[in-house]
Amino acid sequence: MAFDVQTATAWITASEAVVKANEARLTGLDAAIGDGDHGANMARGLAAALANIAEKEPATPGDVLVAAGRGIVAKTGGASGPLYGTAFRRAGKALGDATEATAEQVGDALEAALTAIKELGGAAEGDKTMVDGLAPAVAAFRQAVADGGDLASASVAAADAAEAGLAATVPLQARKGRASYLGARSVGHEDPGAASLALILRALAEVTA
Amino acid sequence: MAFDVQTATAWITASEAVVKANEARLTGLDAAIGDGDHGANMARGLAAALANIAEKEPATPGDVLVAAGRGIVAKTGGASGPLYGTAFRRAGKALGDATEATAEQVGDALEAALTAIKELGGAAEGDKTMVDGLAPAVAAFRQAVADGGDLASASVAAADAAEAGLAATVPLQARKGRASYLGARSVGHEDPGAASLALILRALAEVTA
Amino acid sequence: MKKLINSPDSVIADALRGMAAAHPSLAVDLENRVVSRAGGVMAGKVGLVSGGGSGHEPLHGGYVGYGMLDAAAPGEVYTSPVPDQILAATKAADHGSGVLHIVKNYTGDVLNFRMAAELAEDEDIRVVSVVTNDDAAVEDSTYTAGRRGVGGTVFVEKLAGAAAEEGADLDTVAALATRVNEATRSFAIALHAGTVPAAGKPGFDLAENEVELGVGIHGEPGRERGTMQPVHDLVGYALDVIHADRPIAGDQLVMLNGQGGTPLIELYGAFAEAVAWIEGHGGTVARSLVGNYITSLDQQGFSITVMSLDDELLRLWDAPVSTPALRWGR
Amino acid sequence: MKKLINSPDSVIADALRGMAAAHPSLAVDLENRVVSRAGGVMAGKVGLVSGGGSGHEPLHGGYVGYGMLDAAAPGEVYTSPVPDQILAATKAADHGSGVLHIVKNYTGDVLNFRMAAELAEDEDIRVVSVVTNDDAAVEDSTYTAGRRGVGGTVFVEKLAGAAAEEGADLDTVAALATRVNEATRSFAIALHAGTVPAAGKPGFDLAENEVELGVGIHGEPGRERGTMQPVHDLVGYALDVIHADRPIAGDQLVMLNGQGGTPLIELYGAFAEAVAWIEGHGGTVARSLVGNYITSLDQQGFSITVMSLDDELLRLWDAPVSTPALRWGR
Ligand SMILES: Nc1ncnc2c1ncn2[C@@H]1O[C@H](COP(=O)(O)OP(=O)(O)O)[C@@H](O)[C@H]1O
Ligand SMILES: Nc1ncnc2c1ncn2[C@@H]1O[C@H](COP(=O)(O)OP(=O)(O)O)[C@@H](O)[C@H]1O
Ligand SMILES: [Mg+2]
Ligand SMILES: [Mg+2]
Ligand SMILES: [Mg+2]
Ligand SMILES: [Mg+2]
Repeated sequence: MAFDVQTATAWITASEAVVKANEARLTGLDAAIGDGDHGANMARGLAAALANIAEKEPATPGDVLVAAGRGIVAKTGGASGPLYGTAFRRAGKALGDATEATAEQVGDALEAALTAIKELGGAAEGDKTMVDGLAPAVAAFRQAVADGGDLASASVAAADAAEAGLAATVPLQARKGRASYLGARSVGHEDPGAASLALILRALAEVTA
Repeated sequence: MAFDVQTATAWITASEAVVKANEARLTGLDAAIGDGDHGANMARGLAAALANIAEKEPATPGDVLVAAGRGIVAKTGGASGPLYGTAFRRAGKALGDATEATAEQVGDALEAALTAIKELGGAAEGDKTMVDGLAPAVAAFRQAVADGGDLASASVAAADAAEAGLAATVPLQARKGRASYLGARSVGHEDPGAASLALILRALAEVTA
Repeated sequence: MKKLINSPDSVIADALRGMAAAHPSLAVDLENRVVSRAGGVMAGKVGLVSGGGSGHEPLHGGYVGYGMLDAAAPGEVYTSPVPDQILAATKAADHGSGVLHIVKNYTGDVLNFRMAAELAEDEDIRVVSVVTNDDAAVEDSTYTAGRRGVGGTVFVEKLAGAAAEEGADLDTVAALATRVNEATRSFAIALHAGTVPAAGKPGFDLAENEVELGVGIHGEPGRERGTMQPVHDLVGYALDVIHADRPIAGDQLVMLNGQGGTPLIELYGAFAEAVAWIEGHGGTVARSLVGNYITSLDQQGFSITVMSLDDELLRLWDAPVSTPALRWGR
Repeated sequence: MKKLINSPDSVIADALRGMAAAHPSLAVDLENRVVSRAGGVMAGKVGLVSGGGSGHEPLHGGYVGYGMLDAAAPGEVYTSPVPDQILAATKAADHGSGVLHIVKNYTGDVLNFRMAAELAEDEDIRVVSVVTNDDAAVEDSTYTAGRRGVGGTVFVEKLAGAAAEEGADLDTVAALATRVNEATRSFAIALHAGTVPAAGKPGFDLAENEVELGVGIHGEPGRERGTMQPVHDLVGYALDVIHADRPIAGDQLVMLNGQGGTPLIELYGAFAEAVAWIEGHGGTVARSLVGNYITSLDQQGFSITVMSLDDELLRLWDAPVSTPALRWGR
């Protein structure tokens, strides 16, 4: 299967649904080491992404992601708004005007998203942020494609890696975002942004399956 | 036994002690239908009464009660400060400059206290106030004296009547003081002022026994 | 309940030290527990004194200053001040033209102020007392203690203060204060009771779906327990009671007051509902206050106080005032 | 936890309606969620914009007015506003001489304000941003998100606002804001967490003998959990941390701030302790604020913000200000 307008739209639709279903869990994670709004932020942001896609009726999968990103930036606020919003926007731009993106192109798009987040937020791997989910996911996706995998199997590899990355955030001490204010007390908890990221990449695996 | 400086002072001393011991109970009663300060008010007021007696070194039982009343007015505040303070002051004045007051004179003094409280606060019997303890207590005291009783037995009769009066406040709806704001919700609780009054008259019975 | 205090016994003394340090415009007599104006006052001005139990801050000490009170006598928490203390406040407020006592209608306040007034007259200070009783939650009757004085007291202090500053004599200021009280009604609803430091626990317990309707300002239970509702309905309930008691029509002065523990963002939301209700009933909110003006320690909930304005009252409301808690026009 | 709201989704919209009705001096754009000055502004004045998550009222909307902000952008509760909204506030604040963004140091605030600044420059509005980061509770380091902006933001808004009102240009106002931020330190202690309406329960749980030391303004846990102490010791702890970070000496501007749910009487008591501590260390409390100025909904606790004053800062502090929450001199 290729990554076209339908698949891209289905991805955002599925992401919105899974985040909404996990809103309380994400909020709980954020309450433990942050300010308890990550669930609400992501739910609001992805709903805005869907609304913007519906309004813009984008013709390419790239434009779907750009519309999603713009919707997220415009309505989310918080750290996750600019970070996720810019990530989707840059991913969309990376797809150019392909109507059916290849697995390799999707890998480039995920890489662009990672670069955007790192640039904007200044976080490196190990700082206990969404980067700790996305960086291994991008690597796993690319590896799967290099090993001859298709979009579906690469997406599963990415989702698996993101979930492993999420688990790996537990022992880390946060150095970016609100959790950093807790110092050593941030250890022992999953990072909320890494958790939402794992949900979103699992949604990608599901819509491309 | 006669009501002399020692007895009068012992009464205030015993009153202070019993109120202090019952401070939490009085506060609890006031919290239920008032503002939860009656215990603290009475403890503060009677401590001030003792301090003022110690300072003034009164020469007559009347002056002991006047000093107690002045101390209460000066330090208590709330409804109970002026009411109890004036009651003790008027009771003291009623004793004149007798150095040993008779049971009859003590009866007059209690009557003067009751009159002062009714005048000042405007409460009648049945309004669910300290009047509901004091009015039957004065009547019982006088009746006991008329029946040939001495100070000790009349004081016991007064204390018994005050306790019965306290119990009788439970089904009443308050018409004076803060409890009146609760309307029908004031029913079913002892009146805090009637409760402190019963303690104080029981202290009289004990020091005159 | 944890309290930010040293000990329940030192709460008032500590707070008065803090007020003295925070407000150079106030003279705080720590010994007599009197808060008065530090600056000079126009000789011959009628003096205004109020007081009552503490725990309602900024009432009353926060309203001492130009255009409002001359002196305040704060009692123990929720306990009226004592006569000697009120006398000291009265002396501090006397500029030779007599003193108005603004007394909230509680037995303790009324009696202690009455005793203080007698002491003041012994010292040749003429005192007139006005008792505020604006709480529409309480049934008024000559057989009872009558209504409580609550939020309307702030309006009385402001408007009588403005009249006194303009040079009105004692009887005129007292008559105005009476008129303000009569034109004013309040109603309060609590979500969670406040905690008196000496008691250490809330005055009453409410379940997650309960509110107390018609509470006073002393953490006492209300006239009935109700069900938790959206703020739209709670505000509507309060205004319905007030309106039934004294119809709300024409220009209104409205105070949407917090009880000490409710976030300001929620008070603004409640105020929006109050404005909608009043406009829906043909009235106009001409002036307003939104915030914590007469509190019950850390109690959660709100009260609404509504007064019908006429030209004189509006002018006096707009007149300059400069106190720690209310300040405009200078 | 009961909340005085219609629904968690309507909190901001309802509060903005209430603010609009309560303060004729404010223009409230309900659509864009921007609070700006209703009255005219001297043409050519540098515009001041701040904003951030809601729940900190009166910050920031309550500081819009003469001598402080030109516009504020309130986000969802504890969530920074979005770029378009900040852009709208920036436009409302632009009087032709550029706009200062006063941004509290949180990733979300910094990123959204940065995006808004880029959008504004596309529309030829020059924007300079100053990021406040006065919280001494947080270890500062280039490897982390750094310190939080907390109470010092109020001082920056007041002093930069006064400079802008005097006609200083954008770079001068920005330099002053930076200087104020650098001269300021804060520390906060919480007794009981506030409740975000959407969450419906307190952000953290504390036992009767516990406090959170070094909390921020978003209901987040502090840098460590401590034991409940008398206010004397809690205030001493906070000032010790601040003093170790930036010595307190000479004339100080001190804000003893409530977190929204602490009674004013307790804040005054805490302030008395702060004054005693500072004087005991040879400093002087030259100016002060005591009350709820930057809150965390109904959180119980306090923060202390301390700034070293010089002649210029003192003059700018005393300069007239007329906003819903701070008003003096006019
Ligand atoms: N500088 C950063 N770089 C990358 N991710 C970050 C950064 N700061 C925060 N995050 C991510 O954002 C998440 C929190 O998002 P959210 O709660 O929505 O925003 P806020 O922290 O403003 O309340 C964190 O769990 C973390 O994964
Ligand atoms: N008008 C009154 N006449 C007689 N007793 C009264 C009156 N008002 C109140 N009391 C008594 O005072 C008691 C309450 O005293 P206290 O709690 O110390 O003062 P406050 O009501 O001012 O808090 C009531 O229980 C009642 O017995
Ligand atoms: Mg968050
Ligand atoms: Mg009481
Ligand atoms: Mg009382
Ligand atoms: Mg947030």
